[in-house]
Parts: sequence; structure tokens; C-alpha cells
Amino acid sequence: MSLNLTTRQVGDVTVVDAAGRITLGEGSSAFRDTIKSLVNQGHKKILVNLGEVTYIDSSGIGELVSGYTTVSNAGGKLKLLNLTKRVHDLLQITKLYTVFEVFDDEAKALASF
Amino acid sequence: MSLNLTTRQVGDVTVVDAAGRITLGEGSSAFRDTIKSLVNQGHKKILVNLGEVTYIDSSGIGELVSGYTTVSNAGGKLKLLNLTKRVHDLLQITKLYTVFEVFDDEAKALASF
Amino acid sequence: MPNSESTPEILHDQHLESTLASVDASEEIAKSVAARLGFDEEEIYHIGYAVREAVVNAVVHGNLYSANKRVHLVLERSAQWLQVTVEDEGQGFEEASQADPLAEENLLSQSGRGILIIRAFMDEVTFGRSPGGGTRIIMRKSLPAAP
Amino acid sequence: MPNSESTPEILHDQHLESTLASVDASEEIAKSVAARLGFDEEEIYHIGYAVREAVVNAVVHGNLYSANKRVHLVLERSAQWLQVTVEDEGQGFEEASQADPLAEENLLSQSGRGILIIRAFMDEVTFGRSPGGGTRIIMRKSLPAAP
Ligand SMILES: Nc1ncnc2c1ncn2[C@@H]1O[C@H](COP(=O)(O)OP(=O)(O)O)[C@@H](O)[C@H]1O
Ligand SMILES: Nc1ncnc2c1ncn2[C@@H]1O[C@H](COP(=O)(O)OP(=O)(O)O)[C@@H](O)[C@H]1O
Repeated sequence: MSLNLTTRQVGDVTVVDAAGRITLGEGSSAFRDTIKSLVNQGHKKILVNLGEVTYIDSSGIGELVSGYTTVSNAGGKLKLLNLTKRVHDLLQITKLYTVFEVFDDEAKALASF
Repeated sequence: MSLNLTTRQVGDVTVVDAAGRITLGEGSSAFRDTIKSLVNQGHKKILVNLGEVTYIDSSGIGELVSGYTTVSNAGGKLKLLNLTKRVHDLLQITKLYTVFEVFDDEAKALASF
Repeated sequence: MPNSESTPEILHDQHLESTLASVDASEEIAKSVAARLGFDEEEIYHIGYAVREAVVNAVVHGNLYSANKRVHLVLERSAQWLQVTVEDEGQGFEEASQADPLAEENLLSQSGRGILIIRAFMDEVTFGRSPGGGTRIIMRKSLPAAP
Repeated sequence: MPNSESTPEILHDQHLESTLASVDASEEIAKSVAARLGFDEEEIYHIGYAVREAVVNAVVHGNLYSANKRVHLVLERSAQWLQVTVEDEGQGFEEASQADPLAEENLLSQSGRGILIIRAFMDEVTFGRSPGGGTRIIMRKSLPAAP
């Protein structure tokens, strides 16, 4: 699979470290299922680290938004960490930059929850 | 991909001929996307022919149900045609046999819409 | 001939990555072991199906597809049964607190049917915890009567 | 040197199956053609991205993954531009009737951003119909200035 996910717990925040490509297919499904399972298991503070994500297609962007909605609907928060320039540009083009809380410092991101 | 989909229009009914396995991954996603796209394009009478489907996992069953709901919510109808014994048994076990309208004769299925 | 208390024989023991490829592989492994033990076609299908669902749950719900987590798959046989154990490195779960997929209000749910089908297809199913606190599912199917 | 009205040169012309493997293949083909034409890394990424999105739409919305339908991918160059054409065998669609992904009420939609990004990444984008009534999208990007 071209997307690598690793989940770690830092205090009460769950950090999902993503690496590779989030594109239609196994990548976007794995991302979606992971967020869903976390929410199912009661996790409400989710920080998605996109620092190693080199590519997100429009379907992957859709899964970021769905994840955001799923977590919000469960009374939690999903925030983003470490956008590459390419991912940053995509969020600008799609006006999602204003929707997501975005951090480039993990400590600050963790403290913000 | 282990699932083969073919779509054909018979009068105002769209028949989706499925063959192979509907399992978590590209199979279940392709099935979901196809139903969504059909509904998006205004198709409201959808007959899913499962005659050549040898295997559906629980995720695939979930996509059948989602497809049913998506079409119903759009004011349409999704019905099933030609269940193999294995698929029939799965719908029994999950009590979905009562939810779906199921046919084993295409002409009758088409006339029922 | 071994009696029911004899040590089971391990037929397969493998740590798999948390990917859908591992799901396909597990189903194939289970089916070929079941075939070797003389199960009939329908039983082989049932065993493969149950193992697929258990490994999907381990990958998706347990390990969250994590690259640093493995799924442990063990197949063993005793004189009476084939036993399949699937362990993940997740946080475990309580079967009793899951929604009942047969309840009227859940019939149209998109998910939640895996364990129901595993129970329908295997003779004995027990949930427990893996050493690390993740989920362990043990599934047994009685061996076919010797011909 | 050819002028702008000269016949474009066809660099690639292929009929692809309606699968995600074709999507990956199309992106790779577009990127390697773009690299050969001297586009820089960022432009190559943009061209590959736009082609991926166009082929996803052809596979998913146009051909509905159908085993009996093909996606037609053509890359050509003139003196001024690289042009990519993607055609499907679907029923076509009206761009104007699609929801605006930038409207406040659609910002949280799960889908509907592909064409927006295609337009952002390519210089000229035109939708039309393929001979069979499906969708034809033509995307152009100005060639890099000769060094
Ligand atoms: N290995 C596991 N680790 C954590 N939770 C699990 C595991 N297996 C099952 N579950 C929980 O039990 C629920 C029901 O599982 P299942 O019946 O297989 O249906 P589904 O996987 O479609 O939700 C899952 O949604 C999940 O919350
Ligand atoms: N090739 C096509 N055939 C039919 N409909 C299409 C095609 N391409 C796009 N569409 C329609 O336009 C909509 C917007 O497409 P797009 O911006 O790429 O977003 P998305 O694919 O995520 O929905 C699609 O949802 C679909 O209804």
C-alpha cells in the first residue's frame, strides 16, 4: 500500500502519523477506516500528522474532511500537523485551509486540545 | 480487481451485473462508487444482478445495504437479482433477506419497478 | 490416536502486516489448511470467511492499519478440531457493548455484521486479550469425521 | 519550427480498462511525457495530478468501473502546449450543474473538488462529448520556455 499509517497515544491525544500517498483506493479507505475506528473506540482528540504525506488526491482530501466531520459529530476534534507545501496548496485551492486547525509544531498542537 | 461490474440500461431500469468477489477494498469501493454515481446521474431504478458473485464479505454486505439506503433516500429503488446460495445464506444470517426485494427472474424483476 | 487433552499440533504460525494483502493471504492460508484436513468445500468456505473477517477486524479496528503493528495468525489442530487464533496489537474491545446487528434499528447499518457471521460459520468462538492487551479471537471448527 | 496551427504530434494514445490500476498508469504516463518535454518538477506534479483526477472521473462517474467500457487517453504536443484528452463511455454531464465546492454550504462535502483542482493545475480545460456521448475533457498546459 502506498500509504503508511502509524498511531500513537500522547497523553489523551491520538496522533496518526501518515506517510506516502492518500489516494482513491486502499490509501483513502485505510485513512477513513482508521478515523472511524478511533472514534468508535472513544478517541476524541485526533492529530493527523501529514508531514510525510507527499500526495493527496481529491478523494483523499474528501476523507480528511469526512474525518473532520466524523470526529466533530462525536464531540471531538481533528486537527492537522505539518503540511507539506503541496498539501498546503491543495487546502488553499479548496478553501479548506480555513476549516482545519493546522499546526507546524507538535508540542503546540498537542497543547491546543 | 476481483470484482467485475457491467452496467446496462433496460428501459428505465439500470442493471448492474456484478461478477466475482465484493470484499473490503477495491471491490466494495467500486460497488459503492458505482451506485453513488448512478444516483447522482438521476438513475432511480437499479437492479443489482449478483448471479455471478461468488463471495461477499461483511463489508460488501454493508455496501449492499448502503446502496439500498442511498437509492431509497433519493426516492428510488434498489433490488437484487439472482442470488447464489452463499449470498442467499448471508442475507438470511444477517436478516437482510426481509429488507431487500429479491428476484430470480430478470423479466419479473424489471417489470416490478 | 491422541485423546482430546493431547497437545494440539501447530499447523501455521505467522505474524502479518496490517494490510488488506494480509487479509487475502490469511483467507488463502486458512482455506488450504482446511482443505488438507479434509473439510468439504462448504466448510472450507466457512473457515476462510471467518478467518478473513477476524483478520479484517484485527487490521482495521485493532491495529488501525498501523505499519508498526502485526497480526498474529495461528492455526492448530487437535484430534477433534481445527482452531484458528487471530491476535492484534490494538486496545481490545468488549463484544457485549457492540450494537446488535439483528436489532430492527440496526438492520440498515453499514457495518457490524462480521462477528455475527463468524459465529454462524464456526462451531466455537471466544474473544479474549492478547498478551499486549489487544484482541484475541479463538475460533474452532470440528474436524470432519474420518471417512 | 512548427507554428501554432501546425498539426499536433501525438505522443501517447491508449485505451485503458476502467480500473484504479489505469488511474495509476495514466498518472505515470503523463508524468513521464511531461518530464520528457522539459516541464519542471512542480509542473510535472500538476500535470500528473490533473490527469489522475480526470481518469478517476472517467472510471468512476463515466464508465462506472464497467468491465466493458474503456478510457481513452491521448497526449499530444504542439509548439505551444502539451494537451491531454481523456474520454469515457459514460452518459456525459454538465459541468455547470455540479455543486460549487467553494460555496460555504459545500465546504464540508466529501466530494466534488476534482474539477476545481484540475482547473487550478492546468492552463486551459474544456469539457465536451466523446463520439459515443460520454465525457471528453481536454486539458492544456503551456510548454516550458526553451532554455
Ligand atoms: N480486533 C478488534 N479490535 C477492536 N475492536 C474490534 C475488533 N473486532 C471487532 N471490534 C469492534 O466490534 C465491532 C463489530 O465488529 P464486526 O461485527 O466485525 O463488524 P464491523 O467490523 O463491520 O464493524 C467493530 O465495529 C469494532 O468496534
Ligand atoms: N467523466 C464524468 N462522467 C460523468 N460525470 C462526471 C464526470 N466527471 C465529473 N462528473 C460529475 O461531476 C461531479 C464533480 O466532479 P469532481 O469535481 O471531479 O468531483 P468528485 O469526482 O469528487 O465528485 C461528479 O460528482 C460527477 O457527478
